[in-house]
Amino acid sequence: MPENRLLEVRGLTVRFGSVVAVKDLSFHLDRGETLAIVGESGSGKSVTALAILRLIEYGSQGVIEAGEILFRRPDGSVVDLVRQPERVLRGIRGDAISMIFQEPLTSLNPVYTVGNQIAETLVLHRGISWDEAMETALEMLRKVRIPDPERRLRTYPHEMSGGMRQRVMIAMALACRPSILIADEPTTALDVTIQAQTLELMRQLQEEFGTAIILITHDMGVVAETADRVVVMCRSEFVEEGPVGRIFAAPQAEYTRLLLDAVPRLGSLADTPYPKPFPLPGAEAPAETAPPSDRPVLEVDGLVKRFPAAGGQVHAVESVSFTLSAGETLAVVGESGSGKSTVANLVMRLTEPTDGAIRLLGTDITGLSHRAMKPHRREMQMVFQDPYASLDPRRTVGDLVGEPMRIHRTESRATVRDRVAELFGLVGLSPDQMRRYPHQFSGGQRQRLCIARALALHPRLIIADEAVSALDVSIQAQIVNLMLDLQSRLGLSYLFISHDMAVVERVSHRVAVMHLGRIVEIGPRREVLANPRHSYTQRLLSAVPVADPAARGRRGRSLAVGDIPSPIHPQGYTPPPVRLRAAGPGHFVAEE
Amino acid sequence: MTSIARAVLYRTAHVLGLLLAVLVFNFLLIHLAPGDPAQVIAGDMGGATPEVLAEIRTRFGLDLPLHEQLLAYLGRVLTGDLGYSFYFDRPVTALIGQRILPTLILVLSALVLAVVVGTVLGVISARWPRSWFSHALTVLSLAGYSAPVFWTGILLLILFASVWPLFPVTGMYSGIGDRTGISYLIDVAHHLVLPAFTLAIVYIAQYSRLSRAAMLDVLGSDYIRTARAKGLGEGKVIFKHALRNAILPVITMAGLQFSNLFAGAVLVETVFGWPGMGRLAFESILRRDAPTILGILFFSALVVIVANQLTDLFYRLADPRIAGKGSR
Amino acid sequence: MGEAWRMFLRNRAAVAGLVLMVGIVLMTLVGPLLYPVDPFGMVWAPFTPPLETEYVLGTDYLGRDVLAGIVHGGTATLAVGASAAVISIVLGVLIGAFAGYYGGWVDATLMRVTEFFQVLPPLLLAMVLITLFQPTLTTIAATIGLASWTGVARLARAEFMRLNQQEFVRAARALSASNARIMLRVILPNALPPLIVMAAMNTGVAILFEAGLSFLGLGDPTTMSWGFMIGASREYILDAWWPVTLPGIAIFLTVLAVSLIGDGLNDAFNPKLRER
Amino acid sequence: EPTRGGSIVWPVASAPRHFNSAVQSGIATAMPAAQIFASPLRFDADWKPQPYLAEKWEMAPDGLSVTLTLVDGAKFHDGKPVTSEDVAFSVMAVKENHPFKSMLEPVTGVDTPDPRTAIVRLAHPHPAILLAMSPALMPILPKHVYGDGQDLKSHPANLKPVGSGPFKFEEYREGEYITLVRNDDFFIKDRPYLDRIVMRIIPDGPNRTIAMERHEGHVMPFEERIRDINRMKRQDGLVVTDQGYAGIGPINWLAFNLERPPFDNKKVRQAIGYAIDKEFVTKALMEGVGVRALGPIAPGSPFSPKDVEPYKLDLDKANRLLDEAGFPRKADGTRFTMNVDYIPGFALLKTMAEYMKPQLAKVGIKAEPRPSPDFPTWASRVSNHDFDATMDVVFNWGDPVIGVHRTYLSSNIRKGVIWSNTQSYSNPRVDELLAAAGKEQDEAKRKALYDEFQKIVVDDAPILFIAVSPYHTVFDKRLANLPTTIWGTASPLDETYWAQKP
Ligand SMILES: Nc1ncnc2c1ncn2[C@@H]1O[C@H](COP(=O)(O)OP(=O)(O)OP(=O)(O)O)[C@@H](O)[C@H]1O
Ligand SMILES: Nc1ncnc2c1ncn2[C@@H]1O[C@H](COP(=O)(O)OP(=O)(O)OP(=O)(O)O)[C@@H](O)[C@H]1O
Ligand SMILES: [Mg+2]
Ligand SMILES: [Mg+2]
Repeated sequence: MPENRLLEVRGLTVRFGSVVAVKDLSFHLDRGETLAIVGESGSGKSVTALAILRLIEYGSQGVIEAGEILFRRPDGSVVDLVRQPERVLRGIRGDAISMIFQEPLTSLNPVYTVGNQIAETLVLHRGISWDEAMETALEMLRKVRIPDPERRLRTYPHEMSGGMRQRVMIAMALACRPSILIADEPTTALDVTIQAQTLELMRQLQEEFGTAIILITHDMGVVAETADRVVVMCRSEFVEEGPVGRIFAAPQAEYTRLLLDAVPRLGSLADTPYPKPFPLPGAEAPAETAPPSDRPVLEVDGLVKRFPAAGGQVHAVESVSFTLSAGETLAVVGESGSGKSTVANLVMRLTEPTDGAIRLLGTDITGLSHRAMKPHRREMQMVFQDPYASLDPRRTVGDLVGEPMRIHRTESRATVRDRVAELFGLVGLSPDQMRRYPHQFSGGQRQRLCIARALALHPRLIIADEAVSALDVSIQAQIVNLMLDLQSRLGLSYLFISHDMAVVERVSHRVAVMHLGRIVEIGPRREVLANPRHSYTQRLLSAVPVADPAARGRRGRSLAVGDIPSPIHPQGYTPPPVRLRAAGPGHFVAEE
Repeated sequence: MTSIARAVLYRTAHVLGLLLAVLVFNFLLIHLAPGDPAQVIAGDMGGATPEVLAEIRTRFGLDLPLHEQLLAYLGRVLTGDLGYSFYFDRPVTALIGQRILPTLILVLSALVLAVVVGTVLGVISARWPRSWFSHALTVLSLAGYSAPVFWTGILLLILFASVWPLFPVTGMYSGIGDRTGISYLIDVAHHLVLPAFTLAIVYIAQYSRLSRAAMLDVLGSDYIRTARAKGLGEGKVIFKHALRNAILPVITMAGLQFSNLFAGAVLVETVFGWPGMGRLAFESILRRDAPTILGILFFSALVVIVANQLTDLFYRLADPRIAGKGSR
Repeated sequence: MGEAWRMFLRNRAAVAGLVLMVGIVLMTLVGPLLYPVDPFGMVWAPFTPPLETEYVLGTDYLGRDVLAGIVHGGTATLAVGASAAVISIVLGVLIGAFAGYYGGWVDATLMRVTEFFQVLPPLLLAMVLITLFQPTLTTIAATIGLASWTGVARLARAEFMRLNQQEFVRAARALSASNARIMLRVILPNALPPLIVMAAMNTGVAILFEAGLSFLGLGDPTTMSWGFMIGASREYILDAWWPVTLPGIAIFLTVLAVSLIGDGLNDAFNPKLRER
Repeated sequence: EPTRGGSIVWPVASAPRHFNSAVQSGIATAMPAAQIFASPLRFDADWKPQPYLAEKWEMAPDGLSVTLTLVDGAKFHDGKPVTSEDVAFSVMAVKENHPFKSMLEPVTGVDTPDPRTAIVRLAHPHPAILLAMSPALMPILPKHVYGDGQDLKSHPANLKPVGSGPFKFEEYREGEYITLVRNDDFFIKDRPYLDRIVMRIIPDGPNRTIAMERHEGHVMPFEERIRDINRMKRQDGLVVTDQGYAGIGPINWLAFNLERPPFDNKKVRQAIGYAIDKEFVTKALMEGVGVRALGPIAPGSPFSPKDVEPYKLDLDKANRLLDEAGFPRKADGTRFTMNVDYIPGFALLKTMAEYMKPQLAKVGIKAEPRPSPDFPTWASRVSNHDFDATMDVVFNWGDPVIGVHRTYLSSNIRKGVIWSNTQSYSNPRVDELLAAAGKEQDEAKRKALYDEFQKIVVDDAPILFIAVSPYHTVFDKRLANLPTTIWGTASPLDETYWAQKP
């Protein structure tokens, strides 16, 4: 093994019962470099990571069937981790090789303080006293730039935000200055701005400590921004390997190319004000969709929503106003907790507004009773984020898609079936699948079912709350294309809620940026994305990883440690009024 | 500070509200039961003499309007008067006062036994979920759960008091010998073994299942993976990281089931002649001694409420996530 | 459901429980016709041990046939157990569903009521109610039901709350489905699996409960039941084990069968296990 | 050679309400009270009075007074001397408060010429007056404690009794035990021999049996569970005896409610008498230890009937009588339906009541045992004459005047009072005979009166006498001088000692 090689995996095969999760995988890692392992969900990335530390053997019955994992210890000796006894492995775990996981909330033990959990590793591997370990832990918290580290040392994980928890995980993993850090989707659960900060932090610490990183992710943007080399996996198998530049510029495997094509790239639609489907192989050349009319379908005026909370009220939505025309898509973007879903629920009248008015096709529906609301519900429908959770698992899909017609009695008993079949065809499903149950469909197919159900009553408006966020990129592209197709065919309006800027760019005519319950910027998509005026929008956009290694380092990243300010205010707090000023035609920005 | 004070105040009000509800419920029961309330109260007297009935009527003001009676009743309870047992010819409070301690000893030792043994068994079987031990425990816990407690008690009694006379048959003390010091405690403990174990069996079964499931859950969680990735040994992983999380549902369950445990004591005390409230309940049932039974019901509710509050506190200590929040 | 049923049938212990339960139910339904010996009648010399005469399970202190007691006594035990379980489930689901679905003050109020019943030790509550009212099969079943619905209510509430947040419920609401439709057609079917498991467990608990009451002498005195047999013959246990032990085994097996079924259902409904 | 020292544990089935046997009947109170309180006299196994607190007693020739001379130096447990004042107080206390009204009914007053002499005055001769001075019936209460004007039935001292008997009350823990300790100042020198008596309350029969078998208990009276009695008889370390119940005289019987048809018809009652197989009851149900009861007065009493066998099993005769009485069998083979009540808590009574069902079915009577959930319910039903027939156990309490008359006198038909003439039986000749026997001093004449009385009652059959309750006492074999007099363990255990230390 070359002198600067830390890890060499050869012919690794991992099996869970009858499932082969990783098959004959080989790769290596050199000192100080960052290796990304990419691939779709279920391709075996996490299993590979766990296999290196031999953690698959616990609980589940994973076994390493074949292969070796050679590791150079800090003292220079090389060991095959596959053949080491538990005792030796325990000495390596957390010391020479450490790991961080995707879910920062569930990866920290909820019943121990943060300090305790960091110090534990140090006491274990460094053999130092508890007090000294706490000192070091404090030092580490400072290094990962946690504000007020003395106090944070004594807090419990649940008292921290997701971003902070992930920093704690990093502090814990780096406490013993490992030679390898394995990071399994370390930023997937985080908002883009936090994600950017976290990646930047890891990069800096890597420089400082000289740690080699194995980064597992499915986000090509993150790969492009951070990796030196890339290993691509597909269905448990190795696909290709190479320097990041080459992989992006000249992918050799067909699979890699498909993967890269499906990745939405922010800025790729700067030339048109209209949405545009993804170019997908086998599909016709993507056509631009028709321009929208200016007939308003939805008008929202001064919408306010507050929830009671411990210590006051959550100001979830503050004076939100916008209009949406027929055939138009308004995208609402913003970070987690900024109030996007609340707006959707308010518009759908699933939540009662605290104040404000909602006009649907000219009718004020704000105060309507459940019964009076019923006819209006036919005009607008919703598609939810989680295709797995939004279909009742106990009923056949035909029944589910037909349900709106039964509730609203828009079709006779006999014609419901035909209409369901028609809807199936519309979303690209075969009508003979009607008698199946939701769990017999894939995620993408389920989302099609949800769309079919939403279309059942011939609505004019569809609210899509993170409708594609849970899907793999290739599936995501298909669904987006379907939505655009339906829009041009049926003249639908979409209120498209997402945190993914690149997807937003593909689908929307206009964009509204929400922050702390307010719309801070709203305007034509091209204007807002290319020419953001509000500082928050700018921050948001700069944080979006760009799936292009060549563009790496072009944008300066702040390492600001601040979390989103809390939307919780004491009872009786009056928020400052939102004043929008025009920044261009149809482009408005909140005053700062 | 003020928030703590408010929490305490809230909790106290909550507890008092519950107790008040139990009292009103008791009161209504006497009045809703078929027949003359005076007869119900006299209950045990059989052909209660007119004098006794008259005395009850004046004593309980049964000729007053209902709401005044209720107020008077609540007033009496405030002064510690839970009524008078005409059968035992003694105030109910005095009767219960003598019996509460043995019951608490029995119930608490059974609870501790159940939680400790149940958790240990559950943890062992969760650690090796495919071992014969785990399978055996699953079967045994179902069996322990399915046998009627009084029946198990009778069989254990015959087995361990008559066939193999290892434990005393009945009661709480052997009667001879001094009633202070270590030998006395040993005597009581010796008498406690069979009843406490009998009462605990069902709960050992339940808690072992519960803690097994919780432990399996916890062992599959991300933070256990984190702990292992740190290089911690199995002991630390299980006992420091997993156990404290896995025991939370057991605590919750123990709190919720305290009242069942208390009720189970009635049967166990009856079988083993344990001189507690449960047997008093049984005896007063035989005599249709309504004031005593209602007193016992009230007292048990009180104990259960206190126990629930303690469990809650315990839970808060064990789980920092709910520490700051209001009452469950 | 079909899936769950297949899972259930693959679970050997659960199937054994089901077979046992069917056997017991058949025995209590058909047994009295096939074996029409009066369980209260004195048929032979008292204290005849099992297997010595035509009365294969022997006789009790009065010369009553133990087998007749077991065959005829199961009816009361099972009927009370099942109807008490039904009462507790219906009551618990109703209260829990409303609390979980509507939340807010409805929830607060209903949960207070639940809490109230929770602090009253169930057996004691049942004893009080039966003391004040008369012990008949109906009052006993009602009392047991009344004393054991709180667990169901908590579970139903949690399930309704959880499901109420699910997207498919919000989807139904977005379609203008009425509250009744959502509760009955959308949430309830999805909340059923844990409730069915609980119903099975509650049946076991209710059977044990009935046995306990009969043992204490609070059963219906005109009806033979297993708990009654144990309570009546307990005095003679030292010399005649069978009139106590055999009905105990009957209770034990019945509850075991119910528990096995409940356990099997629990596993069958558990999606984590299903994927294996 | 009696030796001093040691304790005994005495398992008892039920807890006493209190210890004052002057106001409370029943053995639960009588047993501890007989240890705590001394009484004027005690009786040997032959019904002969023996000196106790009274060293001498003298019945006036006209039978209208009894003069008692108290022993010298008797003291209460609090150190105060026992005087004739206390005797006078106690006699009147019993007369006024004890449930057995006829027991001291003729007493008009007690004279106390000097501290050691008490003269009990009677309105008419009272053959049972000496028996009424037994430990179980007449505790001598300290006047300075109980004479404070409070109601004796609820006197606080009832639970902290002060007597002059061989043992002092030490502690009573409700539902657990009663402890009595040796009275070092007992007026009989060197007695008692035991240091301590612990009465453990063990309600469950098997538990009591196990306790005896394991020698955790040493004295167990009033045991009627035949199986366990036979089992303990086979144990080496135990002595099982049926001695000591002659005074109690417990009879199991089936009593009818004569107010209710068809039981107002003598033939129906007799028919039922012929239908019951007493043989089966004593041999099979009572496993051979049963003794037939032949009339109202229990065997063991000098007045009990001998050499008769009323109502031998005869189903044909029973059927004939019922036909004659006008209750022919209906189409379904039955004649009429009746309920059979029984006192709850007595295994044997329940067994017998349950036995009636299949047995009477043989003569076409549908007899349904009607259980009572508890004693008060039963007592309320029977004392309010709301029953058809009931299984009962009634004690003779030594002399017929005390325990027998109450059930047959037409003057004692008193609704609401249990163990009165709840049958509503009324026969003028019986009233006459009982009145005469209650005054008759001459034993032989008295016996003749009772013989006639019994013949009439047996023939009238308001009550069918079935068996003597098979009470047994179980002792640890190492104990000596066991209390086997007519009052058994309801008398002081001052002579009992450990022959062999446990
Ligand atoms: N404990 C286990 N038991 C059985 N199969 C498992 C287990 N863990 C993983 N697998 C299987 O191994 C395969 C690879 O899973 P892995 O978690 O490595 O995917 P991944 O690439 O990390 O996907 P994702 O992006 O969704 O995290 C999957 O098919 C999965 O079903
Ligand atoms: N039912 C509720 N009760 C109390 N607070 C709520 C409720 N629903 C939402 N909130 C709060 O309102 C704020 C806005 O929530 P919302 O779900 O609209 O955010 P979002 O932008 O959709 O976030 P995400 O991207 O995470 O879905 C958050 O602080 C949230 O905690
Ligand atoms: Mg993964
Ligand atoms: Mg949202």
